[in-house]
Amino acid sequence: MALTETPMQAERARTIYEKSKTGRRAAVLPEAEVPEAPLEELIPANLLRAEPAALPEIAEPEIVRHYNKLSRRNFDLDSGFYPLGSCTMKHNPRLNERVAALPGHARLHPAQDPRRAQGALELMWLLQESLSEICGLPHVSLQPSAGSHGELAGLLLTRAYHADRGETRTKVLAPDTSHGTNPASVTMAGYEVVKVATNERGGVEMDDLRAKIEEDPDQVACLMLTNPNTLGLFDENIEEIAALIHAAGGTLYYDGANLNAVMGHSRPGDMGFDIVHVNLHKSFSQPHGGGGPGAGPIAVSERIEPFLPRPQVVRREGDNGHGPFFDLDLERPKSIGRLRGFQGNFGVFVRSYAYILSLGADGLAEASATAVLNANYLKARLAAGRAGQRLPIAFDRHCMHEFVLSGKPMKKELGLVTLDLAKRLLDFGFHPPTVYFPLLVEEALMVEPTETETKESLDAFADAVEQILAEAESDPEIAKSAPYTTPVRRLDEVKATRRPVVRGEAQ
Amino acid sequence: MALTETPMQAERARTIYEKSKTGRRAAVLPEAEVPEAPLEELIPANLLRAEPAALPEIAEPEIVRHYNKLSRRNFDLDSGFYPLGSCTMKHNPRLNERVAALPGHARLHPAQDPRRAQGALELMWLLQESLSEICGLPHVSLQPSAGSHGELAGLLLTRAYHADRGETRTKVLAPDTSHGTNPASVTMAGYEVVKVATNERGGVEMDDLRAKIEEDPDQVACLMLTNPNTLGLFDENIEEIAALIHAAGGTLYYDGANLNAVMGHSRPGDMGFDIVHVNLHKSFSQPHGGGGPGAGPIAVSERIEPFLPRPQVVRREGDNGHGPFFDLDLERPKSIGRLRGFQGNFGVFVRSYAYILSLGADGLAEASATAVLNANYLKARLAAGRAGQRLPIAFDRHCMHEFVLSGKPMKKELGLVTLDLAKRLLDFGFHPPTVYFPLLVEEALMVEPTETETKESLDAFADAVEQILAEAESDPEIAKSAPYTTPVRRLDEVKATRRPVVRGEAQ
Amino acid sequence: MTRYTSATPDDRAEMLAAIGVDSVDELFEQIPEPLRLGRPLALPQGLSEAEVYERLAGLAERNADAEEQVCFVGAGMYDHYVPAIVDAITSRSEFLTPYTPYQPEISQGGLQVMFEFQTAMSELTGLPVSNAGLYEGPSSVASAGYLAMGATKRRRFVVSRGLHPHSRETLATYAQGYGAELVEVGLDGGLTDAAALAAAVDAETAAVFLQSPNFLGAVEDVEALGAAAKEHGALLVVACDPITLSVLKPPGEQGADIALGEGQPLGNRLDFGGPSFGFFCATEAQIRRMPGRIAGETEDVDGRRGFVLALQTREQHIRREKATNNICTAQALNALGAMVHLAWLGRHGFRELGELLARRTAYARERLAAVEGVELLHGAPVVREFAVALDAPVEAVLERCAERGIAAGYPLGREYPEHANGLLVAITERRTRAQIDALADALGAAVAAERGAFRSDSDQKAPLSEGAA
Amino acid sequence: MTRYTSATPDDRAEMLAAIGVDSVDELFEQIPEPLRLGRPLALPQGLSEAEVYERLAGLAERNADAEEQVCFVGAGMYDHYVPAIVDAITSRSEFLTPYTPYQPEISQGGLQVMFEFQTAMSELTGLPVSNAGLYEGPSSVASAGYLAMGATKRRRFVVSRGLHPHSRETLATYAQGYGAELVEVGLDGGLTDAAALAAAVDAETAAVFLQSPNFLGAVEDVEALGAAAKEHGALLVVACDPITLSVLKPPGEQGADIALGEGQPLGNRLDFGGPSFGFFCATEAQIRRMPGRIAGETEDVDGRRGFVLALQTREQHIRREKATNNICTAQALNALGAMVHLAWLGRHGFRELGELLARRTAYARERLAAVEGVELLHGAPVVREFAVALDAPVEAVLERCAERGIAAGYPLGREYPEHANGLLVAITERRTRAQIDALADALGAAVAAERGAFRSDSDQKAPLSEGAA
Ligand SMILES: Cc1ncc(COP(=O)(O)O)c(C=O)c1O
Ligand SMILES: Cc1ncc(COP(=O)(O)O)c(C=O)c1O
Repeated sequence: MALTETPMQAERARTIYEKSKTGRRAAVLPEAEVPEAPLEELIPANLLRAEPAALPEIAEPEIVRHYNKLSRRNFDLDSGFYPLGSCTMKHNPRLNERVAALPGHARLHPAQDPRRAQGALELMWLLQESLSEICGLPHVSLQPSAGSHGELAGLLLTRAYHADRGETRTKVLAPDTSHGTNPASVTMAGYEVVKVATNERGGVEMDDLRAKIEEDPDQVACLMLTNPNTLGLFDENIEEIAALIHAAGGTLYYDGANLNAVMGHSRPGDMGFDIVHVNLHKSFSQPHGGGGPGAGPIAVSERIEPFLPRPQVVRREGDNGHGPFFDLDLERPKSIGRLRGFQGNFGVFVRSYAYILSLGADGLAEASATAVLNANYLKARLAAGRAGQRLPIAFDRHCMHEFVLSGKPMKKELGLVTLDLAKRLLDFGFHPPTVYFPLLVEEALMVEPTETETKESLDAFADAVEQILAEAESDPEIAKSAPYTTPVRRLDEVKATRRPVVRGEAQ
Repeated sequence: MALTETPMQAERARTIYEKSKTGRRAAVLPEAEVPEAPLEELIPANLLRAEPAALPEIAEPEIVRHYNKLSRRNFDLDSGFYPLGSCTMKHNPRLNERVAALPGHARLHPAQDPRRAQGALELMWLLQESLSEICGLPHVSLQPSAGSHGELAGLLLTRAYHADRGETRTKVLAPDTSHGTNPASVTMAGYEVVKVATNERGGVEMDDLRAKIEEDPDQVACLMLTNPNTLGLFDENIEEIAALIHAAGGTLYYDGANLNAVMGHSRPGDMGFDIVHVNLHKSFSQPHGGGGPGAGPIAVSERIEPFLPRPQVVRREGDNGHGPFFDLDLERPKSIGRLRGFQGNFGVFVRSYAYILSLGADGLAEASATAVLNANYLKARLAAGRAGQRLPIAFDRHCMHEFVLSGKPMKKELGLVTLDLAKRLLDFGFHPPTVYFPLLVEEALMVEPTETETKESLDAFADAVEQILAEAESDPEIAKSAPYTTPVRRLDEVKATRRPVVRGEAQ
Repeated sequence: MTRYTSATPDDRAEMLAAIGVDSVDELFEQIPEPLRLGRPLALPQGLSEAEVYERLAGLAERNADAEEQVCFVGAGMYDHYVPAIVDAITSRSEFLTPYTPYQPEISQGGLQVMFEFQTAMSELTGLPVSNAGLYEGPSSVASAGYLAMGATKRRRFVVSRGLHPHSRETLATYAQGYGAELVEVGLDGGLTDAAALAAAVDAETAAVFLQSPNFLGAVEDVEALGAAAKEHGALLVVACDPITLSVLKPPGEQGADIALGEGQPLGNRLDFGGPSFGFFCATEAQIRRMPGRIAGETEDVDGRRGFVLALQTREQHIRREKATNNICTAQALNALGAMVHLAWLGRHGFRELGELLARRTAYARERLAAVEGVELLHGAPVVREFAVALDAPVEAVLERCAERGIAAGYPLGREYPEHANGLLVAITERRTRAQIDALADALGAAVAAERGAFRSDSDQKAPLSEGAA
Repeated sequence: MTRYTSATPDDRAEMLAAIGVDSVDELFEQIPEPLRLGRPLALPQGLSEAEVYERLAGLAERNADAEEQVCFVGAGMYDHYVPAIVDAITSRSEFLTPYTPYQPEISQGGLQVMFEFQTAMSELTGLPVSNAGLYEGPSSVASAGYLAMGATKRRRFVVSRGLHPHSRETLATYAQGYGAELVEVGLDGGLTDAAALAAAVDAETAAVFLQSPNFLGAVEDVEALGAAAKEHGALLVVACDPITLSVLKPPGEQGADIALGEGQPLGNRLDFGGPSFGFFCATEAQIRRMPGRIAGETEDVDGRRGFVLALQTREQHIRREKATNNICTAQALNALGAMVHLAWLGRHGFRELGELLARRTAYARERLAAVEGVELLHGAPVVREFAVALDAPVEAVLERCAERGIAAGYPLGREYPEHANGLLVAITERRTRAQIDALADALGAAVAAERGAFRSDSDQKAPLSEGAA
């Protein structure tokens, strides 16, 4: 054992199964209180499991230790700066966790009669109204479970909309900067993706767009855009783009992953979008949970509304002196139908609604303004140092809430790829930016600081990048072998895919 | 920066004040809703503060980060084995936290009318009854806030008891192995401490005890004992000791810090003790909180009962068909009075009562049995290795729930003091045992594994001690300069006391 | 600077200077002027934390939750006791706040949890490959459809009417997109009609979808029903309630190619329906067609064991339009809750739980069947949920029970018009014998009262006694 | 192996073999046979987690808490809003479960929190030295008495009747032990009688104990009252409500030698009275006589800044019978809650909170004074609590208000018989104007009803109208 190997590095990872020992247990169950018939008398033996499922046998103290220790092998938002581009790693208010945990929310059965779930339905309705105002579109469905689910919903809505008009369209346009979920959703929704090029200002290449539309306007079902896009740039031609798509009869879909740039400043509905998804786990502070849960509500224009998923939360005016009644509308004859069970990720709605109540109109606008300020400042700070040469900005203009650097010169001049820089940042206590996305930018490094970071954090990050580049000028091996201080060091990802081991031994 | 210096080591500790920046804030307060008169119109200016108190100015995300990062600079029970002798670092069930947080407990005002706090008073009464049965003494007051507070209460009760009989006694006997709070409480209660020697079996030296009593039996107010004592040994002469003290007219006080050894196996009341304190934060699983909160209820015999602190929770039989009524008895004419505000550390009572309900009669007995088994096993494991020679057991017989080793040979033969061993254990990911207590044992190392540890943890600890001793045989400097991997390394404690800096800069 | 932000006026000034602009507004000038909102959002101003709490607590109070009512409602989500350690662990920031583990060196905690979860779900279902979780149950069914189409190049699904109505409807929704046809096979005596199923499966069938226990609580003979799928080379997809896998034969041992389901009963609260998670297990043959994240084991440069996201070449961020699914953000935290719950239950506790449920359910079923005006809707074997038919309008009976503090069950009529008077009753370990007895009493009283009401009101209401099995 | 333990039969066998005994019973043989219990404890058998939860939740339901009632009760503990981050931070195992930080290298988190807490309390009280916290308020007062005796070698305490009754009683309890005499000085117009105080202090006086705001809510002129103490070389001990230090002059600037108090209003829930913490600050002169833990700054061998327990030579574990206090386990977690709350409030928020309270309290006081049958008990300045006198029996009025969901205040009669009809009303930021108005209405209605009841029942009840100020 090297003196400096930390206890965490020294301890070989063991699964909870590997800590199991026959005869141990945590749970104690209540007494049956009823006749204890052999199971075979209740269920035919051929349908029964022969052996108890192999689950760990372990007492509660060791379960807690196991997961607490695992938790310390994670970097998280509360560990430090987490400028993961496109992910909007903003502060997660604990107030939201508190209100989501109230038994009136947390122990409410989803099939509760609406008369006994008025609080929950009103909350959903209020959230719908708020998102409608923020997006500038009149109708909202909260049902989709994440952004990608919203995208699928949007494409199914597009299909239903066209079908209702007797049209069948086959193509969905998306820029080459689009997020992977966009083309994946397109295929899943039964469409074909048509890639649109990016112009020298980082926006949609209008000629290419026109060309792609003109190829066969009747086949254009939809254009999916992120705006600001994944380069962090607002597409200045958005009005013209909308006009072109609408003229062709397509819908315009807004991937709301970047909504955090424009809340209270500009609204997708006003830009001409027909369908918008909102990632509540990005702009509206639902914690990311290490990969979910999230929610991806969609806001739509009037013409799309008839097709919204079932059920829809509605507010019915109360008659003779009664207050309004909130209900689940299950009819909706033109609806595309359900996208999932019950009403959606309600717990996420509680958190996001609490967030909107906390910030209010001004707070939301200020959040976006500060996100944009922080991003531009960090961009300027980096540009002023070594990164200006080694890691230049991909499209050099003011960005919105994030920006993309290219590690191409760094690779060429120092032999360091973007991944090396990312790994070395770990030793400095930072989460690296998103790497190698968008695909358009060579050796991309996508930086999104969010509004909840301090100037000090931005400065410290810029200083770390500076230091790593300086260090690499004298000894590039340091970064190439980084990280050194993490619980494990660089991992063999290829092996994990070539010969996948995707489950462990169960005792 | 050395490549292996962890981010935590590299980051200089900064207080939250040092992260403050003028103009930042977290809290937003509600609107006043009432006339906003200048403060001077409400309170005379000479009684007002001139400047706002210098508190940090910092936004919520950074507060959360600050304390989350600080938390990671703590080792805790869920980080690993924590065999801190005399402290009973047993598992803290999270169920107890859950029930303590129920609004009916957590937001109950202490001055609530007993008619509207029946649940809380019944819970306290049930806990009193449970502790009474466990201690073998008929009456319980939950009021003391910790063990030391219970000790003080016990001594004040002793004083009141004697005063009631027209006696004034001045001396309290305590063995030289006693915990520091015992003599400190004695002085605070206005008595003088008389130290009693320890015999070769680790118990009270009977001749010395007799001599100390016979010196002036009328002055003997009390004997304070821990049983099993701080050597982890049960005093086999306890019946005779009790007889001697009672014959002299003194009370016998039981320091219940070690109750975890005997729950359901032996009861202080049956041993002859008059007054017992129970550390709910030891035997009854209240988390230690980094130094509290705890609670130190006392159980007493009939003759001590009239003097118990005010208020006392009582159960009054309901008349004409009503159920029982639980009340706070404020009268108690012979009571020593209050020891604190309101009714005691109620939140702690909830947790401990939940613990007692969870384990039940058998569970408590089994907890003690396993604590004793674990301690004896670890003792045997250590004795079988290098520790057998270098760190021999101080009194070589079966122990109860803990045992004390002496580092005297280790110091002599390897030049390693107990502190060095303790610090080197940190690099292995263990919390060290209690060091240099009890004072009687040279270079003492006091090990209490508790019942909630696995055999694997005990083995790993024994292996680590073995490895450290082996390593020291070849290079004692390694341990002497340990630890290496902790957020800070060995700290200068002398400086902190010589030139105390006990507060930081506030902006 | 308002809530959760830190930029003071001084900070702002310094930052603007570094950027080289005079105001933040300048940065927003890239947005064409007509598209700038130019007014505040029509939303209220922000509230203090205490006010937000009161507001939300006020809404929560207007819901009748399972802390307040005795809850016999199931239908896919169940009022199990979630052990306190689940909350303690899932609320740790280190699990709560990170993103999907794209940087494995600092995400070993989350990755190892995924690996453990996969192991556990694989054990439960008896299938070798599990992913790290999908959104929830019904959309997992739809994802299985997408997989089956990719695997078989066929476009026809044969679906049991015992599959959760939400799953059937979700599958139909997705099918509009990826273009598949659904054929439904009815139930008979509470169980999938085997003959009809066999007749419906053909060489164009991509997959057969079963659920066991099915929506009416009945345990299906998956192996027997699945034979038709095997015969025609269709995939056998089995939806299941993970809690019942404590006692039931794992689908993997009954010929299932895919076993999936709603994960809520494992360590997740009801939350009015979400967030929870879907689990998704399959045979080795499908490993490169799986949807969602999968953690895999590997080593670091020093030979330390570690975990990474494996088989990413299936996923949208690498494969884009050729991805096996579009999912990105899933439900990692919910899967963690499940894993902690399963570890807490452990090998024996999990089994005992299943046995407890089966016994209490048998008791409840017998107890309710003995009530005047209540009959069993089917007699098929059940584990933890069963269906009865009432001799009175269900909604009215439910209302009467609710007035006694009991949520008596899930009314079947809307989704199964053939069981207009059907009621689905679910049991968890929280439902004591005394509560079951109280349910029987409440149901009996309510049915009797409604029959009385019906008699005195018979020209206005429809007859009630059709359809009991 | 039952709850929370791990030793399996195999483990046991191996362990017993290593120890060299045949059974665990053998290890218990060191307990003389007659002292072994030999029967199970007369306690129920253990329950499952869900059952314990139900049991405790059932008890909790029988309490009327401040979530259910609108709470105007104070008297030392207040229904403030505890921000969610306090729970999030204090529930982290790393703060929740460790022992007192005896190993500083792995306890820097807890130690730095103590250091920050000391800094904050020092700022609030205007005194340079703070400890890391004591049990709670009243016992801190008693500890100040012990300190004062040690510092002055005198044994006489002069105590204002404005000091919390619990503090006075606790001081008296402790004084029986360490042998001190208490002299009480009365109130006049809600404030400590300055002349009586001056007369009571003499050369034998170890300390003068004041509270500001005092128990009746009145802000004392500490500086003026303290002159007598200074004159005779007695220590001036001032108890205070930390929240009011947001607007009131710090005791340290008013001549206090010791400022202390109940910490609950800072980041701690009501918890039916505990656990909370006591704070304790003093002048430099008393630093080596302080009770409790004190964290101090230092460096590690590499020059890194760090924190340790300083001045341990005061403490019981080092100094034993010569220790300055007997305290060991204190209330570290509660002090952490306070520190997080204070950081959250911050310099400006804390001030604003005080102003908000003063204004709402002024409004409430005026509003109540305008109610028929309600008079102010005193007219002295107040911050967040004030006293009124009712023209009706207080207990009956409180009962009527409780029936309307309002806990109207703390009845003074038991502890201040001279104010048999007195009621103490407390305001926090949670008490809205609407709630204050509702209180005024409820009080008005209750007093009116009781007067009616009294008139029709006058031969059985005592007259009511004495004692209003
Ligand atoms: C630009 C963009 N679009 C879509 C998505 C997909 O959103 P989700 O993860 O919620 O499915 C993401 C998330 O990473 C994104 O960054
Ligand atoms: C033997 C012994 N007695 C008394 C005490 C004091 O208990 P407390 O810390 O609860 O005041 C302790 C605590 O460390 C102890 O170990």
